[in-house]
Amino acid sequence: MLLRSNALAILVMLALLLLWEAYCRMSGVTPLVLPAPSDVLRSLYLNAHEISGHALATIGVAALGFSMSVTFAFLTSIALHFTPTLERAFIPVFVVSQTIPLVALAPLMILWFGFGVLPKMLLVILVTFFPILLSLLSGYRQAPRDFLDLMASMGAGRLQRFRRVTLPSARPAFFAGLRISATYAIVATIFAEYAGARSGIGIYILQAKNNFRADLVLSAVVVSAVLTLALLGFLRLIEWWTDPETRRRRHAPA
Amino acid sequence: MLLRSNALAILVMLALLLLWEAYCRMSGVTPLVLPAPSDVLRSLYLNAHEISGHALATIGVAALGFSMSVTFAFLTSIALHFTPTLERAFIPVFVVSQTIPLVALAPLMILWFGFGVLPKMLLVILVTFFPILLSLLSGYRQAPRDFLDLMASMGAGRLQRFRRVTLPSARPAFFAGLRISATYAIVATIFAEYAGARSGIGIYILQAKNNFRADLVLSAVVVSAVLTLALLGFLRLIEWWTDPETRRRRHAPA
Amino acid sequence: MLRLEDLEVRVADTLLLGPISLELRENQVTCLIGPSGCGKTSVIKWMAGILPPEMKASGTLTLDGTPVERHDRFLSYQPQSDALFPWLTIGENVCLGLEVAGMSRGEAWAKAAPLFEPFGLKGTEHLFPRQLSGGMRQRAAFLRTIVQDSRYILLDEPFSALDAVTKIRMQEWLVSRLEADPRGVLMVTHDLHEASRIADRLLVMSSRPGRIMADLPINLPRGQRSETALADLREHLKTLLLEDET
Amino acid sequence: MLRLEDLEVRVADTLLLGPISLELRENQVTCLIGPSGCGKTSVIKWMAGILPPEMKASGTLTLDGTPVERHDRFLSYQPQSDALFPWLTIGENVCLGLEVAGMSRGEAWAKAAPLFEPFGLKGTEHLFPRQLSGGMRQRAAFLRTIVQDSRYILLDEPFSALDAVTKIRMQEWLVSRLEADPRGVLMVTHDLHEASRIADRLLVMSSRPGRIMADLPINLPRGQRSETALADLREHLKTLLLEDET
Amino acid sequence: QDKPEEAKDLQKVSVALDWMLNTNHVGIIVARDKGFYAENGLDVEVLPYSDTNSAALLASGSTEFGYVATLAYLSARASSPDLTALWVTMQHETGRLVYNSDNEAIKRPADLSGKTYAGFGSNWEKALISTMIRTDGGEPVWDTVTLNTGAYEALAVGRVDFTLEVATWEGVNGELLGRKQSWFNYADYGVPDQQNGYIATTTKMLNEQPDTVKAFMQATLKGYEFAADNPAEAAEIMLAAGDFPNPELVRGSLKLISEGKFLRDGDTPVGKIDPARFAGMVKFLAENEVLKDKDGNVLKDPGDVSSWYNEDWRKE
Ligand SMILES: Nc1ncnc2c1ncn2[C@@H]1O[C@H](COP(=O)(O)OP(=O)(O)OP(=O)(O)O)[C@@H](O)[C@H]1O
Ligand SMILES: Nc1ncnc2c1ncn2[C@@H]1O[C@H](COP(=O)(O)OP(=O)(O)OP(=O)(O)O)[C@@H](O)[C@H]1O
Ligand SMILES: [Mg+2]
Ligand SMILES: [Mg+2]
Repeated sequence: MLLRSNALAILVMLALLLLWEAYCRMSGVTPLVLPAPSDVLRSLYLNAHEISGHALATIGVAALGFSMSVTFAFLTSIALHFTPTLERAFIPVFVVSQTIPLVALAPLMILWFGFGVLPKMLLVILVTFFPILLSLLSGYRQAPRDFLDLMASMGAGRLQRFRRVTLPSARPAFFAGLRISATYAIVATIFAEYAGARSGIGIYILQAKNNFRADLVLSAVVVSAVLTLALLGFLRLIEWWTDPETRRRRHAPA
Repeated sequence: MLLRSNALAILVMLALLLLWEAYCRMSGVTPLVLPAPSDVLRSLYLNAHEISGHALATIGVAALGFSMSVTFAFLTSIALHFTPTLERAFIPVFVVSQTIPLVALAPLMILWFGFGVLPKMLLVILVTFFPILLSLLSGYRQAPRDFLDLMASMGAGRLQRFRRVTLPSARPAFFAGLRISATYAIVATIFAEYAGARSGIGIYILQAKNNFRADLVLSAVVVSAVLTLALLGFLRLIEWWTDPETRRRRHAPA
Repeated sequence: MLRLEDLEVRVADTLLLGPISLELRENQVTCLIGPSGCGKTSVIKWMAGILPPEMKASGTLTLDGTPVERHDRFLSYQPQSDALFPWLTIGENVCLGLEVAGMSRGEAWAKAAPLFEPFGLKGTEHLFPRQLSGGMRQRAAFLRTIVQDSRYILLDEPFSALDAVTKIRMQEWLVSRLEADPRGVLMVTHDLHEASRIADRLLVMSSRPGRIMADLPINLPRGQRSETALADLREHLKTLLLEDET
Repeated sequence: MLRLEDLEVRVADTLLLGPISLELRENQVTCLIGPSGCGKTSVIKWMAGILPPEMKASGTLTLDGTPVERHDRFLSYQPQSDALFPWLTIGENVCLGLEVAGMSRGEAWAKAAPLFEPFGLKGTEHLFPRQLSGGMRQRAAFLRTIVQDSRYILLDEPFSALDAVTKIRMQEWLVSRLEADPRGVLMVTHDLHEASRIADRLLVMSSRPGRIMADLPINLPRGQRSETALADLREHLKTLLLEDET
Repeated sequence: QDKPEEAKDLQKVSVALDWMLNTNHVGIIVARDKGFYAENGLDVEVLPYSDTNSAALLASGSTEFGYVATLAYLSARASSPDLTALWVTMQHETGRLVYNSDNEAIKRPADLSGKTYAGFGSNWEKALISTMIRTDGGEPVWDTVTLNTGAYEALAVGRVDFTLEVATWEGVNGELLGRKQSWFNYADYGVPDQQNGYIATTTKMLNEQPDTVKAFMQATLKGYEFAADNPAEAAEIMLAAGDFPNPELVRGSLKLISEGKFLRDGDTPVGKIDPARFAGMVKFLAENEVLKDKDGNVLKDPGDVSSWYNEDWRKE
């Protein structure tokens, strides 16, 4: 199904790859500058074992950072939702935080927080936290006034109203924000690794580059794209799985 | 007005800066590792002339790249809007393009396209194009069916319907997407410069880092934030200025 | 008997409505009718205890002579939309009020289940709201209101989103439901045809600031309310409403 | 005279409505009434030439005996919402149809300007739609339709979004406007009270697949259409509509 | 890698590197993997490469020892007395200025005037290149494009005219790829000859734990001596220690380091800092206004620099 709905897009991408391959063969450009897709795939295959080790490290950091980010965004969103003053005080601060160039920050983070997982996680959080937070807050605002009124008229308190109305209303917006953030989670992790790490796709890219292997750099790019798409697919699955209708279909007696 | 509505946020930021300053003074941490805000400000002042030269270069590239990006996004959005097949074929390609780690791509881009403005512009476009395109397409979809029907019943063709209904309907979504993209335009430029350039904030950061001047790195961060906020403010101004109601108020006889 | 006395609602010193006094009798349907913006919804929200904080109200509410503390104990409110939560099944939606009041899901379901049949909702228990027609949704919303066993029920334009034919059907259905299980009802509407078909008593509000400008009992049994029999009353209402707003 | 013959509309082999034949006379108001989903909007959209492509229609439309090519030349369509563009002033909205038909802004304005007074819209020319009340918006939408000088006008539930009091006012206003400037009107509604108050002729559609199940002329002059005078007709319509949908 | 049984008794210290793991670091890796550190009671962690300067990492206290590039060390020491050098790896300058052999326009440094240079964003490059051009009689003006490691590909495809390289790494790579490149040595054109690649520690560490410093440095010395004497074996140890997508580069590099007498030159002890060349380099940098003091002002007169390094660990 996924394949069918994207068949056209896959064709386009194949066409682009073919063009690229053709260009490399015709122009005779050195693979040091522009390796052909076939070179990249071959290198990917030959170095699969090594790359997958690095990929695992990246997945670990990205998963940790991203889930921390989601957790923080969720907690923050609740705090800001219940105290509009906080929202007015902090949203601009978060906006400003998005204007900081990571290239400047990443080396300093290593200096401040060492070589462990912490600085990398912080960078992933810095990149992914704000879009999730914003989408949660805008999701909360989509809770219909009438639904809240109805709950209040039944004698429900703030917390119950939040849990039973505001939160479910924010579901679609939340997942939309999650998807946007997830697109950048892997890339941010790679970037953070690039600034300093023992292993990970970022380190692999750096090694490949310092050893003058453009083909391996591009192999790592392919892996990064695959990881991101996998993460997006995984989120789709969670979204589908936690959908009230899916849940009901699983449990319903009929 | 801008000041008043953000007064709380400004207070919070000042408080954070004060905390940081206090920490630096109390802990006696070396400015090599963590310069105090006052150090940063002083360095910014002392090096204002040099930094502003670099800032100008960055502004130039960012402005060029961003306006190209907006132009391309607009043209692409029209093409995709009028041919849904193209949309199905290309949107996934653009999604995949967002999963490419810039750290890997940037040095290669410099290699492929030289160290002129071109590779930097391409990177800025890569980062900012897709959010604008998506917001335009979703904006187009917000054109009310009834409005389009009405135009059709009056005998308006596809182009006229697009110009008079679809385009104005997409205005709010377009500006929302523009703001998101603009947040990343300056950062992306700096990143691109970092990979290779003659001058620009990115180069300044690199130099400051290589010369062990954390204070100058952070000065550059401040400049980058200010530039981004200025760009956002500028977009707000354009949005206000092109608002039909503002325009009418200017021209209306009454 | 539920008495509301001297209700006044203001926003930032502008009087939106009042002073209004009215009383609801048990087992009687009162319709509150008036032009748009006169404050019908505000009256009903105040009674349900959910007036938004920016609207300042003064007035008293007494139940059989004693002032009221917790509205949710004896009043059920049904908002202008059907307000069925799209992420819950009809069954879960119907049990909502009972669960909020503290029942377990099992208890709530035991209480609600037998009512699906008489409400014509048999078989919809596991469906989601979007799978129901407008009329069925309205019945489900009403079931959710009724199942809470409140003595008084506040309905805000329950049928205004329905098309004319479904509306007529639902009006007849509501009347028969209330005959089977009588409650004290305050129903807001701006449709004079609807009000005259359903009400035991009609309260007509003036345009903003809303006051009650007529209190008309309708003694005709509902079975006999043909278009012809109601024609005079409607003409009178029309005159009242059209005259007021100039 | 505009004749529609043997219209049938299908979506993927399901018959949505038809076969339907009907005719509109010049200077006469025809109301098309029927339950929700019976296909009223589809009939009107087909006549306006804007049926969505997934709906396949067969049928002919003839104007005074000759088949019709360009609908926009003699038909004006007003959608179910008022469809005033929020980014244009009322003045610009009203000129829209004229500009689309090829007039310059100046010409269009010269033609539209004198009509603001009789439509009760004087002073709103430079306002935006959101600054107008519901009734005024509806009048502006109607002005935009009328100014195109089409011989036939198609109105899709023009008053369904208005509250009851405003609705009655607007119905009276529409009747008086059409008396001053008569056109052939086909108005869709599902409100039988509204239809009986406005129409010269009533077409009643059955539920899906919609067919015309009654064609009722109303000969009573509009000035004499009191609730009492219309009561019998309404009772009849109600019976027709309620019986159909079972 | 494989730690001895009594690992828990070992003192943990770490060493930060100046760049991706490469053959400059060979002695440290050999000492670690052949157990020299463990013999001296140390469990040494080689910190992964980071974009963060190793001098800054030292100053921040993130690590006990740092392998610091020459310029990085001298610049950091000029602005902060917290660091002290213990060792210098390369007895001769490994850096050189390269250009493509087929570039007809370049015959001598004076020809570099007006050409395009692929740079790395440090202050010293300017001092270096202008000195070379001026000494050769040219006018020191050129166009700088800061490219970082992209510089070598840019040179290879002719997008820039010249850049700086490390003979024992990029130079070897160029040769492996059969690139036709020529070079000028800095010292031939007015730049004082220098040693390359310091190992430094914090002054505090040196004062408080001289024994640890001694243990670490003596094992390190043993590692480098081994590498100098057994380049082929050292290459295999390096290859086993890290991911090197291009093993020939490592082998070739170590071969060159050995053959070029970069580590062991005559009877000079391996890693010995030469006071004269050290002072000469500082003077050169100060004159060219490369160094800044702790307030960010240009350091014109560094004064006596003998306290900038300390080789007491060599004493028995
Ligand atoms: N938050 C608010 N602030 C200021 N004015 C308000 C607010 N909410 C409602 N109003 C005004 O209060 C008046 C009464 O509103 P209310 O919703 O009670 O009227 P209504 O009779 O229910 O109208 P409708 O028939 O349109 O539902 C209206 O004129 C409205 O404009
Ligand atoms: N694009 C479509 N595809 C399939 N069915 C459609 C589509 N559009 C409308 N329909 C169906 O066609 C029928 C007629 O729709 P139409 O809008 O003409 O009804 P209507 O009488 O105007 O209803 P209402 O009173 O609700 O406006 C409906 O049953 C509707 O569900
Ligand atoms: Mg209301
Ligand atoms: Mg319709």
